[in-house]
Amino acid sequence: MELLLFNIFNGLIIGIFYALMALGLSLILGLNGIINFSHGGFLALGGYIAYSLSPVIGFWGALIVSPFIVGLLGLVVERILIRPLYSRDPLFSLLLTFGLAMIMEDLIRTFWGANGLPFNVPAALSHPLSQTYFFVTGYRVFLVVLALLAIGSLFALLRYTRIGVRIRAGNADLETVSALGINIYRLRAINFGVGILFAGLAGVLAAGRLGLTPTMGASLIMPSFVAIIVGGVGSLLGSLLGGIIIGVAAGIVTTYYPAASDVVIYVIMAVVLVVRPRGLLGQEGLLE
Amino acid sequence: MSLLSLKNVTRRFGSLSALSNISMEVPQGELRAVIGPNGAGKTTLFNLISGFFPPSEGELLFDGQSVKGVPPEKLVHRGMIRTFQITEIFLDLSVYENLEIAVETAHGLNLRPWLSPARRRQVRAHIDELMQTLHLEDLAYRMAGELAHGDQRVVEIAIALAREPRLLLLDEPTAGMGDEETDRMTDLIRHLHQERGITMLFIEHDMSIIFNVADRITVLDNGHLLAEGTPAEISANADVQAAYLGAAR
Amino acid sequence: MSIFDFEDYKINRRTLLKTSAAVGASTLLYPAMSAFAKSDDPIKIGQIDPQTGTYAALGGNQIAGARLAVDQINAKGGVMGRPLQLLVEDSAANVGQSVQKARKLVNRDKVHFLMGAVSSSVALAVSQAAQDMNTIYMDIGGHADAVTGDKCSWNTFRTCSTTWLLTAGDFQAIFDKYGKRWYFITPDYSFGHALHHDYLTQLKKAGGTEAGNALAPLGTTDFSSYLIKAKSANPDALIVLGAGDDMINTLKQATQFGLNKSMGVGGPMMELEVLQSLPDAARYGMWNMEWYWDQPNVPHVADFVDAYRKANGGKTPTARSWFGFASAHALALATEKAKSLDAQKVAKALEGLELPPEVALQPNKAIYRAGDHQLIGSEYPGTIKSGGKYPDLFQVTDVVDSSKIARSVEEKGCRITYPS
Amino acid sequence: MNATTIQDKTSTLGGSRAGMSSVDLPRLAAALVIWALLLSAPFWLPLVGGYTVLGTRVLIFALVTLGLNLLLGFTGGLSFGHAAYFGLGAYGTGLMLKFVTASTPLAILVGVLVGGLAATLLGPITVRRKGIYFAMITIAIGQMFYFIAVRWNSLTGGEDGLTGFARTNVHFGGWTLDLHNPTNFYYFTLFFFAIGCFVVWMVLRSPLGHTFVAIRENPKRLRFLGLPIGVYIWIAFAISGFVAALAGSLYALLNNFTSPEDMNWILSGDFVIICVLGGMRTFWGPLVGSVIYVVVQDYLSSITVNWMSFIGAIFVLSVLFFPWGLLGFFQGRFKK
Repeated sequence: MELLLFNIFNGLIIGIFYALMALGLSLILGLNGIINFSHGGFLALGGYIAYSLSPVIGFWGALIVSPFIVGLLGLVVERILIRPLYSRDPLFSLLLTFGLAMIMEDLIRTFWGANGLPFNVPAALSHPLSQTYFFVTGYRVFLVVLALLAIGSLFALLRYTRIGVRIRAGNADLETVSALGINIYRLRAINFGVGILFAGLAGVLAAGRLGLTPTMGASLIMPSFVAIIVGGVGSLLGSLLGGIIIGVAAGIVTTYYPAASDVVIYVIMAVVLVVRPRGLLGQEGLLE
Repeated sequence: MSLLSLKNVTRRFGSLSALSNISMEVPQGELRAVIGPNGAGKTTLFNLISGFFPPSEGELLFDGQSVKGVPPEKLVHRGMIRTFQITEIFLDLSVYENLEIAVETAHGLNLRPWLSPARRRQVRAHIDELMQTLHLEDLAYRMAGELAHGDQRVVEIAIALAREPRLLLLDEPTAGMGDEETDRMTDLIRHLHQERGITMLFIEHDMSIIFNVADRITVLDNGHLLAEGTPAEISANADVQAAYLGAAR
Repeated sequence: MSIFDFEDYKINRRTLLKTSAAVGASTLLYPAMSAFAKSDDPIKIGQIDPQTGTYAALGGNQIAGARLAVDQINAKGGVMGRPLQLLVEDSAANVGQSVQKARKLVNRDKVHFLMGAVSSSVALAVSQAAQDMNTIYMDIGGHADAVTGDKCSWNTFRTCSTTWLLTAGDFQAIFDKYGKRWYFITPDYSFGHALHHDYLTQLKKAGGTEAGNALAPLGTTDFSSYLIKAKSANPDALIVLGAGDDMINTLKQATQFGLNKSMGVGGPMMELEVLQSLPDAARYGMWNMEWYWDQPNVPHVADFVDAYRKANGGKTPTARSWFGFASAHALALATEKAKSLDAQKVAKALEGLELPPEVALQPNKAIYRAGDHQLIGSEYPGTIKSGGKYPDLFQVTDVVDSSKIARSVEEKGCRITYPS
Repeated sequence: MNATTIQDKTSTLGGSRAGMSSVDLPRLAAALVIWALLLSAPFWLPLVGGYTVLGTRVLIFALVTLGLNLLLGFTGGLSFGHAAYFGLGAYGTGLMLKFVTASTPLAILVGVLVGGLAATLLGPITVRRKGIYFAMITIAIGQMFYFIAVRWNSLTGGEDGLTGFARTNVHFGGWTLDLHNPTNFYYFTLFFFAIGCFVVWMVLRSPLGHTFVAIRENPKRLRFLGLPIGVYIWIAFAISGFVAALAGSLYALLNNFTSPEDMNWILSGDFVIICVLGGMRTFWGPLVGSVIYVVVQDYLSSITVNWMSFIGAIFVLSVLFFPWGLLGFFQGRFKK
């Protein structure tokens, strides 16, 4: 019983991370039409900036400020590097962000050092909440709640605000949206920024859980791709669902057969692709 | 026997009927034009015939066999081929290369990683023959994307002809062309019809071409078959004048 | 406080860049340089260590240690009257790249010796490549027994400990202090398996039992499911066999679950680099180190620490720094002793070579054993100082003389044969 | 112009962006120069600061990207997972040599079959989707193999990589080729590179190759000529998989070692950028790209710890300023 509960809880936490990453990636994939390989780099940057800020403005300050700094950086990158590529073959944005990811990892190593860094979370969060379920630590509960809040507000933003509705509309049919006289470039820039903001948030949360290394983003990006494929390209809800499914699956497999914990998510993906090529909630023909 | 026949064909999209109860017969060797005001259902009819979607009701026969629900790439193998309103050719390749692909596909050679010299000569002869027929020799090594619009349409027809189709569907072959190009296209269509005896079905807006070359004309209006007959019959048909010309004004 | 906290890294990086630029220039000019008189020709050591990737911090310290040694040697007139030159290549901890770099260093740059490695896989692969090229290879920091065990070869020597030495270093201390039921968290690759096997052998001999063994894939970030199992097994001691990031993540999560309150925690290999990356709350337990900077009663250690700090922006030398330092010195000493650069002659000179006190920097003798080419020196079991401040994070409780705990050459299965 | 002139010119569809004829002296001359340079490389490489093994490495990377380019540049299939088939070739060869046979040619054959068949079997799953989706699926499938290699310790050696095998000499009747000699191994690799070039060259000038290019240019048109597009992308995928596996097999022999890194998506990215650097739509692009990439990486990683930034910058700048690669750039110049 304890083990089962643990697996679900643990899988949820892993899945939440994948989902946070996958949502940002999915937003960018949908409206900007690019696979953002540098997402992991932005994630790491979010963590490192929070690390450097927290002595000044504390954990809570850093938690709020760092994702926005990263999001702004995302805007700059979008403006300078990504924008010229919109009308081009997707190959090019893929390669560009791939190179960007390498540069970011290297810069992080140069500025903050190759050695891993500890990122302390407030003492109030770092203890188990219960003696029996000692794995339910304050930080883990906090992490799940915060991530769910963030995801919830993203969905609210997309549903109820004007910009959100436009992003969703653009996701479905960019040509029509641009025919309506909406400034596509601005829409895409904002969208990119929001996606990166989520990467930054995931970075701060990941830093509190696992600490900081220059390569920390790289290990999260691939499962996020899988989450998107499983959930279905073009569906944000699908990305969320995909992330949680593969997270829970990985969590359970880790307990019973650790050696397969990485492979299992790819097996799930392969099965989904064979049975339902467009993913669980994906639409036919998008981005092809 | 009719090469193409539609029997009481209806096509609905949701609650909207795009085509209602259409029946038509296109005999072997005929040059048939389909006309009608905008929104009459011409393109829907074309898409339906060429297999984009099946009819909701009714029967679709090609060469006496039902082709209801047969996808476009299979229809091609039975001898039905179409062109598009927006030209679909290989823009970054030369005209010669465009035809090369078409001919090789027509001969079913696509899977061959090599060709015998004899086969190579055969392919080349076929390409040359197509170029002569369509007067494309001078453009052979020009990029298709650099050609004038009219020439691109000729290339598209050449690609379609390479398969030696039994039924050729032309979707507005002269759309967007100047007078001179239009005349050339008209000559080409007539030539293909008379010299080669290819059965053709084409959508057209330009009445002068239609009345110039078509054997028979089918008139659609609002998804219904309004009239069918020789050019003379159609031009004398009061219904057509009322509906069609009325709508055009 | 600045936003970018690069106090540690700034100077180190600048020196690195400077030296690497010099190396770059020298490789460009190499054809011209060979025209100089023989006596001016530098003796070259090619060092292959990770400067990027997971092991970058460890590799960087091995390089810094070697640099210091080379500077010292050159300041005293070099080797056989010729300057000593260090050519550093980044292995990125990628074995394929390491082998390629080894061939590049020997074939193009004409280095006389190769050294380096953090991971055992790199060490084994470079050892084999070096043997192909008839070149001496000094494994600085790859620990697998096999390097000086069943895969030993005439051209390969090693400065860091074997897995057996690591476990034997603090086995007794952990056993005495925590108790006899042990639970292992083992990284699922050869290094982890070896450590587990070695501890288990000693544990069974001493009458202890294994409460469980969780195999965690290398590079695991979330250890919670393994820790859960450990908790429910309720052992006397939780033994963490991982290295680097694996160790950091295990300890951090064990702390979050409060495991250290109900059981003892320890392991065979603690490194200053790892301690530095741990948050305060996760610094605890009994561990073994292979060398430690704070040895007040041993001569020359303080001098070395000072010199190292001066050259590296105040950073304190770690065991990795000392490995690099000792390795470069050993190659120089052996060359001097052999009075030749012939690989076989230098290898013979290295066999049984005892490091002088200013290089050994430990209370016991440090000798490259002739039978298997393994350096036999000391192990430093101890405890982590809770609430300690960098670099004062570890309390050495005992310095174990490795010659007393080492397995014999025969037990290790090494037979060295020289090509004729 | 009459029919005879047309017959004089053979089609070289896809052979270049310009689509010019192939009885083309500059191109023939370029090919001759390239082969002369490759054949004499062991002699001139040391003079310019290189070394033979570097040349071998260039050839291996050129071989895998030559195959990949058939899919990427000529068919328009954006595969970001070819390192998997490269790595499978390497493991197949390594495992054969370690456990089964001492015969290098047999080990190569098995490596090629393992990697090539894996690509062939997985092709149908990947070609169901196109564009970005295709890219994502190929990456993910590639990573699946990477993790299998990492985790299947008992067979692959896991993270430590596969050691304990070495290339053996090749015997032809009474004559023995000593592969221990790096120069001999260079020519051994060049031989396979030549085979790869011949295969790709032949395919490109055949109807099959023409079909590939047509898919890149206008899949819709081709579909309405009655072709099942997926089957042809699959074929391109499979061919490029076999070529990648051959290259991987040679790579294992070069290093006498293979590790999961040889399957990682980072390496797949390197392959793609090599194609782009040299010129995706050109035959010799992969070779040119490999020369640039391998040499620059080799050189940079020796002189600066920040080599990753420079490589990353190459990615970014080439995408922004030389999307058609070096050869594409120059051919574009000549065309104008």
